Amino acid sequence: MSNLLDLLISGLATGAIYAIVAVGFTLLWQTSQTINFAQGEFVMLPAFLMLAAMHAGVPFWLAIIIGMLASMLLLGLGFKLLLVDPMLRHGVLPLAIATMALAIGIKEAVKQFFSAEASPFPSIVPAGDIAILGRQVSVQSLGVLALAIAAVIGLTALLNRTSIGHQMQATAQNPTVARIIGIPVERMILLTFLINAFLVALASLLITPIYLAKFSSGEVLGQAAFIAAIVGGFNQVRGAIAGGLLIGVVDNLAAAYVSTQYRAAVPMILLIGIILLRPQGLLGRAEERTV
Amino acid sequence: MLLATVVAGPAFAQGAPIKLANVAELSGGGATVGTNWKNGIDLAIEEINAKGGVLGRKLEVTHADSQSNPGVARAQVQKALDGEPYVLLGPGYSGSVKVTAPLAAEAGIAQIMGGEAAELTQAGNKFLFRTSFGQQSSMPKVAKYINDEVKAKSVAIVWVNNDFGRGGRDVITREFGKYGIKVAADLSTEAGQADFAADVSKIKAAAPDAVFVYLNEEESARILKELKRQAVTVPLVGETTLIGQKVVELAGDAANGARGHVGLTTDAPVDLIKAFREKFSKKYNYVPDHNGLKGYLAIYMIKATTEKMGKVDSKAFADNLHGLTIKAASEPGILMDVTFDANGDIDRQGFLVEIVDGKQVIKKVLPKLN
Amino acid sequence: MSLVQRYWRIVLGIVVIAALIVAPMYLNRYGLFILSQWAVMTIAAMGLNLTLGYAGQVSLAQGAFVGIGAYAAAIMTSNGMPLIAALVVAIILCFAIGWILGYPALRVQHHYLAFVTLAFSTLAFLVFRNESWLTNGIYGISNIPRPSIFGYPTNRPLPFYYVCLGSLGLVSLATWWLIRSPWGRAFVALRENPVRALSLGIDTRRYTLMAFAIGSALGGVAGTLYAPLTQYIDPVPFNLSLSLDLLMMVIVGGAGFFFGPFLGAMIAVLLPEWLRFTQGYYLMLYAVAVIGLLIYSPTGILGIIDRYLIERRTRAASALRAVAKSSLEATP
Amino acid sequence: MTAVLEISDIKKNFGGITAVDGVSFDVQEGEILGLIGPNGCGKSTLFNCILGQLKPNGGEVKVDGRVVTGFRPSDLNRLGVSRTFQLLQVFPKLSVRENLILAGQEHQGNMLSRLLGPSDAGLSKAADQMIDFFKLGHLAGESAGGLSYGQQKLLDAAMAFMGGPRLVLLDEPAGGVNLTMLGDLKARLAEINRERRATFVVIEHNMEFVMSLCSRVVVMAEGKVLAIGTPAEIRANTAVIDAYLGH
Repeated sequence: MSNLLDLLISGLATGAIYAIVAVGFTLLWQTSQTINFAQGEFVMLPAFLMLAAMHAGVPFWLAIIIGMLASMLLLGLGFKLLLVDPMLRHGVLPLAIATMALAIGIKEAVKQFFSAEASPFPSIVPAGDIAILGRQVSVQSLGVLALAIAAVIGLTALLNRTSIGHQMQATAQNPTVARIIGIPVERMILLTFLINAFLVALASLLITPIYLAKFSSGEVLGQAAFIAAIVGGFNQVRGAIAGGLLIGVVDNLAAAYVSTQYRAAVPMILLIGIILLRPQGLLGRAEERTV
Repeated sequence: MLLATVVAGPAFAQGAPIKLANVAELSGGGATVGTNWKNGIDLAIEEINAKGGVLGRKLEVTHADSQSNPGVARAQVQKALDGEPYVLLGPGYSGSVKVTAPLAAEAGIAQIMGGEAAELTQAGNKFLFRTSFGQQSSMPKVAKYINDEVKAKSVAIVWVNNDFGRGGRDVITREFGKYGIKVAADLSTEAGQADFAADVSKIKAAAPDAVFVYLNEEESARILKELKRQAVTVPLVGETTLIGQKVVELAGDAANGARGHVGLTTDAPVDLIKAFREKFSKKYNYVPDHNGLKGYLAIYMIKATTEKMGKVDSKAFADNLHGLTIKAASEPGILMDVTFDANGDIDRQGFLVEIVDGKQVIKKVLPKLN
Repeated sequence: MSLVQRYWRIVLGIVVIAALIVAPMYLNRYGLFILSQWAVMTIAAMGLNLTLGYAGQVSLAQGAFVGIGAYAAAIMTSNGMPLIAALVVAIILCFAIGWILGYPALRVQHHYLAFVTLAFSTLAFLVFRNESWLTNGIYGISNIPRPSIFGYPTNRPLPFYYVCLGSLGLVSLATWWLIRSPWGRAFVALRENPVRALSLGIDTRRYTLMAFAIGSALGGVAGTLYAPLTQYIDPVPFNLSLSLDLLMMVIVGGAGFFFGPFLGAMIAVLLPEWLRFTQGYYLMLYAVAVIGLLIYSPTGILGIIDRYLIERRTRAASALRAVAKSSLEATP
Repeated sequence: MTAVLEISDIKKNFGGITAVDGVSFDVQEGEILGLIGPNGCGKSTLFNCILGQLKPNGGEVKVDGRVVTGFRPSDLNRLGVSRTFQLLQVFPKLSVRENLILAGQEHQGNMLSRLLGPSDAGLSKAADQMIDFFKLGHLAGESAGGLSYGQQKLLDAAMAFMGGPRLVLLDEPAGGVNLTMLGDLKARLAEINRERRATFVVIEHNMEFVMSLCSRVVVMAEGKVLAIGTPAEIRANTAVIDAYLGH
């Protein structure tokens, strides 16, 4: 029993990491039907931007700000203007393929211009453990979990309580109508890209001390987050959080009670089951299909 | 067509550079391994050329990326061999070595590689050479250490499920059998795995006398932290990837008490190795791992063998390297005395190391066999 | 299509085929290996093009089928069985698994379907890696023999290249036949408008499953050639990234165009090789090239040509109309 | 005369909304039956229920006396029931001829013969005849997507006739078609009806079209049948005038 508790706590901590990356997937999908296969790399990159700033002699806090801004410029504005805008009207697939190529490009660029080595990354959360229910839990993991929860609360508040949020929702649900009633659709879509870029930079800041700054660390992360987003429902922010936490826990339970060799299989089987039984995901809405 | 490569003219004219070809994992899963290997090679070549080269001729190397994929490795080795290099360097992944070794042997060109799987040098290939201990020689030392020094009767094995981890796990399981040591838990993990809670709780449940950890450096650091968190106090034994300086750096306190055998380490208490480490860090801005050393040594193996022959002769190279002993006193670049046997396996000093207060402490030096 | 245009097409076709047969005699072993790889990947991409490009069913599992074919070939030929037997087994196996994998397509569409096939892809990789008794696990299978064709051994690079090229030729002919047959028309109907197709008596359910099964079987065919080509296989090359690569080939070449996979595989296999002279930058440049191409033409390379042809035809048609109009006006 | 189509007490709900509420009528062989009613009265939903695109919540559909409720559209089509859609549904990337061959191919042979047999499934001649019949001759090789709206509408109708159906359900065939073409379309439908003894059910808003083409008319309102009768009777029916024509 105590064992199970350990697994649950640890799984939630890892799941929070997936969740925070998965949120961005759902945001981009909702507003612009973009499946971003480079999302993992999007999380990997800001840490390197911050490291680069620090190498240039800038203090850590300033490096964080520079990294965040650069990330919003590159992964938000640049990504949207240069890649998404020209391709959006040609359907989901070519854009998805382009993001795959983008993932390769980002990985290679970091490897080439920075290093193939894993670099340690300073943590803004103290590195120690604290005891919860008699378990040692790392403060870093708690920080990630807290951020994930804060992100979903913040986003929900933004979407439901503010006028900008309502405009964003309208844009997500029906851009044509939204445009007709005078919502600046383009600006709303841009805003989601900026929010995604901000989130990945924040995630990068929290996750990199655990995962290390390495050009390839986005691969595992991106795929896990992708699956989390699907399991939770591709079109709901809180679904992505639930999916992430669930995948983290299921992965741990699978390794403990099924087989370590097949631990990656259990989330996949879960995924297939959920899609066949509930294609809209655990918390997702059914998407409208036109005949 | 662009596919056609220009076949080199008279390959080894006096004074012309000696051509080497390196095929390594420069992208994909093995990029860290391959990049270290490549940097080691470049550093050694730079040094040698600065001192006038080998037999008065400069060394020149081409690097090709295998993308950590055996199929691509095969194509790139084929391309390298079509260019008729003096010696072929790499690859580092054992699978890629397996697919390329027959090609180099067929071409009669020696291949100095980074793979550590036991079987590579046991297939009777007369052109294949290691730069480090194969698992068939390092694992018995670890098993002996666990039996003699740690005196464990049951051991949990944690390994990363790729050819490196699987290979080590298979050899040591056999060795444990010889000593009558029980495998209490046999846990496969994934490369890039972040969460080891389930694995550690399984270790705890198995209550072994010791844990053998055979993972990559980053995952080693993560599992050490988790072992500490779940208060596992039995001895943690491993190889270079558990007790290297990098792991200590990443795992902090949690690395204390980890111990084991190290064949080749940039932390070895050998002056030449310390000097190498300094040069490497200065040139590339990071501390190399053992793959950097392996690449560096490969070039000095070529230098020593060629100077012994007194000529640049690709066909005779492999014969001359077999049975050769290279002394660090006469060739400082080789860092430690080393002997190559008829299979291309390596014989060298090894170290038993323990992490104490975040520092590697050499407990014992295992002598060279002959 | 005008007669002249058709004439030029035939000439171009003959030149390309002749080049593929003759030029390799002057290539070195590396060039032959790369070209063989291109032929093998083209076969796999043709299968995916059938499933995705013609029938409109997204699959992220084509790499897994290449893996199944490769393992069938490696295991059977290592045990002394002929490659042709492995080919038959691979086709049947991939066809059956593809058929089963098609069932979710009857329930879910588009990206959800892609997710199911993605999960399958990961599961297949785990089976390749973990079931060591069958696949030798992570160690892989080495020394895979190359076949003898009518008693003629194909161990050397050139003869084996002709095995790959010949297989590509046969697969191309069969695929050409298939897409020109009523089946091909039904596949297109399935992609463009399944509801209307159903109302025209087209059993969309059966055709969907067939599209999956046949496309997957071609993946298996590619696999049975891949194993003797590299002569060593392990699970890693057949992970999700191969499926994504194949998808990229289909889209970049032009999904739903017969020659799309040929060009797509050329980009994916040959372009990185051409860019290798840039050393560490080659994959970066490759990524940029793919992104640039897709931005310029999201319908792939053949999409550019298609667009050009349509434009020209529209221009010609409007010119024709203008002529007709003026001649009408000229008549008193 | 025998009934080709008999529907009895068809019901269809969407959530809490009842779209079709117990509709019954039958269609006699060789008849052209008009189905009219205000927008949203359930005409198209009824079509979809008859043709298996939707599963009715209750009731029965019979074709030639055989119960076919819940049959899949493709099976029904091969039994000789064909349809067109309210919105254009041709295959834009296929040529006009290919569209027609596609529409007929599943009525020939079996899966194997369709794979190994000739590319046109032996239908080129039939397709060309259909093309000529609908006066699309000069467009046979053009891709359907390049045709004008009216031409596509003709093609859409032509496709419904390729399999030699006994019963054709046409959903607003005249919508958006210009006058000249409308005349054409009407003449073609009447001719097919006369010469091939094909039976039609036509949903249409164009009253002139319905009244001049149909022998009988069913009027629907709010999911129910309001009236059935000849065009003259319908014109005179006060309930219909109130519910529909009056507005």
